[in-house]
Amino acid sequence: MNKHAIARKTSGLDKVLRVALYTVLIVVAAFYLMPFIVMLLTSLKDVEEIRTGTLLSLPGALHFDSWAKAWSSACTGSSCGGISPYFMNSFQIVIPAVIISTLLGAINGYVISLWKFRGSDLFFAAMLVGCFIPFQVILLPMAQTLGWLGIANTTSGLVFVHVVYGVAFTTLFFRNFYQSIPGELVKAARLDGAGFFTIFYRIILPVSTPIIVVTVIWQFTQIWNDFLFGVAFSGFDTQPVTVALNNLVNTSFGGKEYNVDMAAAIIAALPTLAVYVFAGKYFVRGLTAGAVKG
Amino acid sequence: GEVEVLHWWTSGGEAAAINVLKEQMVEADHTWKDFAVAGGGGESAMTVLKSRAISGNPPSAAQIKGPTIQEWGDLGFLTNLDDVAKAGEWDVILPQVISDVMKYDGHYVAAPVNVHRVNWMWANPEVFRKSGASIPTSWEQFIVEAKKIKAAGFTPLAHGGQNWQDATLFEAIALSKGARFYSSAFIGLSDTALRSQDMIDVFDTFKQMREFVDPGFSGRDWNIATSMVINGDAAMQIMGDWAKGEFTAAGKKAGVDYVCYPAPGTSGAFTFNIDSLAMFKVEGKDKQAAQKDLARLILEPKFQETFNLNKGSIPVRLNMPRDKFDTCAHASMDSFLASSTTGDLVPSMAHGMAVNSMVQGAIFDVVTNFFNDESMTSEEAVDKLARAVKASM
Amino acid sequence: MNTKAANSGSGQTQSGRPARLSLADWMPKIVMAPTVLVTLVCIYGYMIWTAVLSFTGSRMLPSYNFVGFEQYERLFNNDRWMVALTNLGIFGGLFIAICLFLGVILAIFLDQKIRAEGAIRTIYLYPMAISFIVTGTAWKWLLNPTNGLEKMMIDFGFVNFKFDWLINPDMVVYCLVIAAVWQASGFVMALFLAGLRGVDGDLIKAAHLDGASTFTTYRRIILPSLKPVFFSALVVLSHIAIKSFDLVAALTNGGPGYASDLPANFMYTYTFTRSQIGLGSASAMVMLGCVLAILVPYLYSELRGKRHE
Amino acid sequence: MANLVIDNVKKRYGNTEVLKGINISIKAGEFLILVGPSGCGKSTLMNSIAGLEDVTEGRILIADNDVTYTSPKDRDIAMVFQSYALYPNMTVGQNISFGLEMRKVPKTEREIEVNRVADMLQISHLLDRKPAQLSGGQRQRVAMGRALARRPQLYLFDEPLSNLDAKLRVEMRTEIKKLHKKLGTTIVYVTHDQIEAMTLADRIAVMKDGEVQQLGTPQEIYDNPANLFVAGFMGSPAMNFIPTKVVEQDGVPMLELATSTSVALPFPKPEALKDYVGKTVLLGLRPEMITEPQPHKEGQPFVTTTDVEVEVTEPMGADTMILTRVNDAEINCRSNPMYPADAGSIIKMMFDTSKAVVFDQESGRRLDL
Amino acid sequence: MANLVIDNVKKRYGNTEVLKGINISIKAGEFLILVGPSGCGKSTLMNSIAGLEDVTEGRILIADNDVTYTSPKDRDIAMVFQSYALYPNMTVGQNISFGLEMRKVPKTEREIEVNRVADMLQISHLLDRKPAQLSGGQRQRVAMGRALARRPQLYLFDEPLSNLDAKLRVEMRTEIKKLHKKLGTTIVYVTHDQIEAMTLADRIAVMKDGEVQQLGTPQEIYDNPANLFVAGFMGSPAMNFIPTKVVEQDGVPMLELATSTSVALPFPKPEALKDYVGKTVLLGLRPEMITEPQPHKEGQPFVTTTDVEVEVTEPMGADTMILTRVNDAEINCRSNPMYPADAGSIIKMMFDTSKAVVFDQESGRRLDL
Ligand SMILES: Nc1ncnc2c1ncn2[C@@H]1O[C@H](COP(=O)(O)OP(=O)(O)OP(=O)(O)O)[C@@H](O)[C@H]1O
Ligand SMILES: Nc1ncnc2c1ncn2[C@@H]1O[C@H](COP(=O)(O)OP(=O)(O)OP(=O)(O)O)[C@@H](O)[C@H]1O
Ligand SMILES: [Mg+2]
Ligand SMILES: [Mg+2]
Repeated sequence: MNKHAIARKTSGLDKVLRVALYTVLIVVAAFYLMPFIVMLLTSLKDVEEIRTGTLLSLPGALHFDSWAKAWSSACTGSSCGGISPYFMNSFQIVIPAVIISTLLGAINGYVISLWKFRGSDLFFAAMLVGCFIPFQVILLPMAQTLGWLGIANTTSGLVFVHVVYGVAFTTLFFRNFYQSIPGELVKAARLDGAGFFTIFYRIILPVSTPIIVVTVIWQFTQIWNDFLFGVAFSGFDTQPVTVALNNLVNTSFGGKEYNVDMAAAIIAALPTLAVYVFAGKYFVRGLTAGAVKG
Repeated sequence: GEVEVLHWWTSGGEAAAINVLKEQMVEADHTWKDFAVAGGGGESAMTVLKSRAISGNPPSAAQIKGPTIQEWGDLGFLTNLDDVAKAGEWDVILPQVISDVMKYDGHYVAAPVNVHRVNWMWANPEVFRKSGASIPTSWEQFIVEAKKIKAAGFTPLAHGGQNWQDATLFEAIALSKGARFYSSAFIGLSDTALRSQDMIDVFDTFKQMREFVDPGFSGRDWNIATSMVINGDAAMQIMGDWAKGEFTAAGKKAGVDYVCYPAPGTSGAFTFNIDSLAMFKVEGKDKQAAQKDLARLILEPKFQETFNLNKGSIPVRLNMPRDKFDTCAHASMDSFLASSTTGDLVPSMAHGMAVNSMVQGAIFDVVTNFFNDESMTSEEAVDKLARAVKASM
Repeated sequence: MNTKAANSGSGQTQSGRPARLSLADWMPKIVMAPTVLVTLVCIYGYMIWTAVLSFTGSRMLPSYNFVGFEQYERLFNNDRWMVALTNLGIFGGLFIAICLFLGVILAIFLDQKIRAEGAIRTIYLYPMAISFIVTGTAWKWLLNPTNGLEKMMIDFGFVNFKFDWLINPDMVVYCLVIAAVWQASGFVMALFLAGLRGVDGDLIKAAHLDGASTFTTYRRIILPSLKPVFFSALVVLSHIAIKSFDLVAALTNGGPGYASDLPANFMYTYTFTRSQIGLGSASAMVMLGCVLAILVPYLYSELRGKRHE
Repeated sequence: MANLVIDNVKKRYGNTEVLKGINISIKAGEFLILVGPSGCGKSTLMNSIAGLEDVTEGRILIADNDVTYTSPKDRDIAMVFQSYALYPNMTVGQNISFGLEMRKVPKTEREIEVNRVADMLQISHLLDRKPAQLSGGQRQRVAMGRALARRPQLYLFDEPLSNLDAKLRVEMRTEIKKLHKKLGTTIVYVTHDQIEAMTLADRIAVMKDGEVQQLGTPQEIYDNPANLFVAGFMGSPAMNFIPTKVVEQDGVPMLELATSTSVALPFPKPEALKDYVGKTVLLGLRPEMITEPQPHKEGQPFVTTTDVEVEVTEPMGADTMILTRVNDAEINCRSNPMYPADAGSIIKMMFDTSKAVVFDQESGRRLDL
Repeated sequence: MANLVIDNVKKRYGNTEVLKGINISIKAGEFLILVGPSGCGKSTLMNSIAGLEDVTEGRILIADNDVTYTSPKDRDIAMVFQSYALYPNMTVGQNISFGLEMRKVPKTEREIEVNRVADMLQISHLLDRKPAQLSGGQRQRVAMGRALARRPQLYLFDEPLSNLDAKLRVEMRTEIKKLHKKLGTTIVYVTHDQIEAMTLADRIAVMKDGEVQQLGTPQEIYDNPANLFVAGFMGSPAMNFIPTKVVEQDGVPMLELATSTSVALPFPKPEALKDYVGKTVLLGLRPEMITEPQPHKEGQPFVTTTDVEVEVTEPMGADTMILTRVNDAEINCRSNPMYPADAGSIIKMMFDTSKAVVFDQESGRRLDL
């Protein structure tokens, strides 16, 4: 379905504008790419080249051994398995946490915008305020809480923490998206005999794709890249990949292997990147268009 | 039983060293749970430790050093190692400066791992030759030589603008005013010492160093600074003996490609930085046994040797065979013994051995801000320092 | 009759009604309950706890020796804190403004039926993917005057090119802005893009007929209907701004001196590194207070306005 | 099939009172039509019956149960929304079958039902489309289909045919009528189409500003409007209101008409005018009561023929409207298209006052009830 | 004010051809009404004229300029959307003034204009509301107001009055007519309301399945439908189609009617029936041409009175529809409500064939053109 003003036979001005548009987009893309290119180039150089060359100089030969090392043999502490073993930990934390927090957010957003009850708006505001509590201050009380709950230093504990501090954002995203859904849709469905969850599942979720994409991107990134909670609440065998990455990068002494660092960073980011590429496809145009008058 | 060890020895060499310990533990039928958290000189690790402690689940051992051990002891988290110490005769094999740090309330609660000398100066003789300068032995001379080096187009002083590096440089300059001054200022925290003319002089000299660093120093990691010396871009670096690892990793030979000298004006003195593993109270006989074994193994010569060879530091045990160590390490060992008798052996303020973290932080703030603020005078700085120290006591 | 309920607007449930409510009527409340519970405990509970600690002399671990407002006094006598607060003002303001601007513009540009939209979108978004633990290093290199951009430009022949913000205490905070914008603007773009994709096509047609140019259509019709998205973006950005901890740690570690310190770093450093939990808590409370002072009025107007629509 | 009682229902949005105490009660199986000017609260009332809006005050009873606080889905109501409210993510077929699915109707039955409804509404070829791909009238029919697929206790239709062409509308009307006959379900129906109102309704409720003005059978409403508003609202073209002076002739109050000549019209209930002799009242006369002279009516009791001047003519197909001016009021007359009536000419017209009504000029109160 | 030429415009959505080559040309200042069954492509055509949908083929000229590829905002068109498309974030007042603002009309003038339009549409009290707070009819009037505030070259109205009550609709219709008279702007208008079509249009285009069936003045379309579809589509109730055998009486072809008795109806153009003698044709007769016997028509050339059996009666206010059966076809007759006609009884009805039309039974082709 095309929404905007129609592909016209392009006039001269249009063409110029179009070229300008692409130019801007590409220049901006270059800005965004630059650090990545530096990282990529660095990861492909050997240590000597990094020492002597400049940032953007091309590597003399492509050295993929730093990637291999980062993946499977770099040492952090007494274990020298690279960052690969930590991947599993991260997935075990991220996947349930993203799913749970997204779901909770969707449902909360659904309630707050389409099933308002007295106090729901107030609660939403309270929740938002909560977003601004610096995470550093909750480390200690949370540690204690987790201890009480008996999930200190476990994957479940981390999932719990991420859900707790992610749900305000997911709720925010969904609530604001659902604001634009006409209330009549819910009314119609209620008359059709659909209950709370059925309406959510059958009517609301199917039009939520773009915001689900955004939320998943946000949550996945936040949780995957989280270091603070990961380090503070994990056990020795549940550390997420960021902690491993941090250990790799922050060597306190001995030659810094930037190529390995950069390779590790890129590898650690691959799942997130994959989510972006994959989820990006679902930014679909105008799902609700034309369904409702007014 | 099992031991969980929280530490921030994460780089390749350190990891190899830790592995020795791990293997020995495994041989003794224990399980080794390795909890490594690098970053910020252990900041993250400390955070983790607190979180673990508060959730009632502390690790068996954690890398804690200096006065912090006392703080944890105050809170009652540490376990008593006296029986291990007795069996291993720690009182005998450890110099008293070290064993004092390891004790809380007269009981051993931590096992020391190594001793670093902080007041080292690393130099690239090639650069000195090219610029016709000679190695300085006092800060006055340093300034003269540095100007020559700068004129020759080199960076005289390789430095990284991080607060602890600033403080390392600063404390080296302060030490040149004598160990007594150093002690009363940074251990005794005496207001008179902090406000003395000597301190103003120290700040003056410190500020002059600003001219001899390159413009890109800000936020630079210390090992990058070291590589500037290695590459012949810079002439000198004031840094602890861990810098040696960088030279070694780059395939350089001590005395040939690089030379190590005490920081100017501090040749007789020794600022030490001791790494140690403090032992926490844990539940379960197995775990406690493993913990004791760990303490015992740390002091064994085998571990001491491997670990210190890797880290560039010197063993905490006296009378270790020294043939595997290089000349700089030998110099360090000699100086350690000598200074311990003269009272020139002082704890490093920059590395948290002298004061607790609050005071250390306060000093860091003043020092680093002074170094980066062109308009601040030494008098102002001294005043600030004295006030900041007072405020954080 | 209960007049309060009467004025409570177009709520669709029968809150505050006499009995005979079925399970279904309770459903909205039931599903919200877990969130309410954790919010109360893990946010407000801890917040109160922190507030309590800020009145104690807690050092390494929490203790309850109350010292009144002493910690706050110390806080405001602390140069470093004042620098951190000022930095937050500059950094937060610029960062939010630039991100919003860039995010909106890029989203609109991407909405013009761009070929390769997917690729470009991913490029804009990817900085979010990479942890600052490492990109901080890359940025540090890029912004470093001796081997970064400045050197590159000089190598290209722009001999007088100077870019030494990273080591200039007055400018370093702008380096933070650059890097933070780089990381977060893509996500703002994604937020807006999602919003744009939900706008009713007929509206745009109507605006075109009314004579609005594409630009005006966006400005007057589409973007205003994305007000909730602005709101989300703003909350997310302020959240990032006041919590830019990793960024500072990786890029400048507060330096030169402590010129680029932000309150989050201050708080962390004092609470954990320097074992002054009392002071750290006080700084956290002040931070929260500042944010709320700005945010609450906005929140209020935003949520109030929605009532009858 | 259920009766419906709306008992003093009020609804406020903020400060605006949209429903001001509505009382309507409908027998089981009755077909009620709601009419009233735009914005008078019809949709709000429908929403309240369905439970989609809270009522501020009052009670609603369906099948003798108080459902004021019952959730919509338990009221067993099907509704066609004025704004359609189609589920944008579902195809037409899914939109229609959704309600059945929710009521746990098995799949095969659902399909049969969807096809039946789609056939009836002539949208079978659209079953796989999404709402966004439909024309306005098609969307409206889908909305209709969604309701018709179910067999609720009560149907609510909010202007369900407004976007359909006349022909289709007649067909749909017939279908609805058939359906109502067959199922006997109670129906509340909003329409602006007078023919729809007249042909479908058992009773009509005329609303204005959140109040019911009159509730009665179509014929009652048409012939016996309760007040000026109802009289003026129902009927298209609207009833003519002519300010006329009441004069007494032979002791009988008559209504004076001044066109080119002056003439007194007789009135079926002269006693109602007694108090108004010498004063001016509003005479209500529907356009079809002012026609070209029709020989077969000639001589009947309340028929008067007089001359009027044609101002404008409006051919409307079956009839032609003639605009003229009587007692200084503009009035519409309905004449045969063949009747010669050029603008400006003076023609004879026949006034039939047998069904005339009179109102108080100020209050709009009907005088002859 | 501008003329409009639609030249062989085609529009496809995927495989469905929605417009199949539309050719319409309108003089400057003309008022064209589009009618046609739901889904026949009216809105699509409007969108194409406005430039909101690309046409697949063909050209559109406004004021003699080819605007096929001109952007909508440069076409100087104002449109009322069937779906309203109100800006949800703006108040009613802002919605109306937006178009003016875009044309750089100064603020004070805008305000005057908004007030004028709002008065005319009776929505002055709603100017500060958001669209979501309006009733259906109010929204529609805002949509209307948005278009009327401007003075474009061309107005496009897509069922602009469908949600208004009859009374308001008449008023609005009058306003539109006045406006058109005053400004003379060219107007294209979609409606399903026959009275609207008949009273407003200069010409009517009847569409079906994406094709124009007939384009002509209202009277032409009503009296002289080009084919069976048009005849059946226009008029409400619809024209009766009676299959009748052509019989020859005295060498003149007549149309045979079998009710209770059999009778032959005369036809104005008997020569058109010549080829059909003995065959069956479809006789088209509007309901108003089958009435109770009217004395004044008695004896006119094409009037025939005969007996029919009443099946159903439908009172519609001004008239009563009588359903009866002739030649086995159900037909509607229009009678005076007073005429006694009980279901089942046999009554006399008068057939007036002076305006009758005949069609070929298979092709639907009009025979007497
Ligand atoms: N996006 C689309 N994809 C496919 N078919 C479409 C699409 N939009 C409209 N149609 C079809 O095109 C035809 C014409 O639609 P249009 O809206 O022009 O009808 P209309 O004449 O305005 O009808 P109505 O009187 O019901 O509004 C309809 O049959 C409709 O189903
Ligand atoms: N959310 C709201 N806030 C304030 N007023 C409202 C709201 N919704 C509706 N109204 C007002 O309530 C009145 C009744 O609205 P309602 O939709 O019931 O009218 P309606 O009789 O259905 O009219 P229409 O025939 O135009 O659809 C209208 O005047 C409308 O402006
Ligand atoms: Mg309505
Ligand atoms: Mg349409």
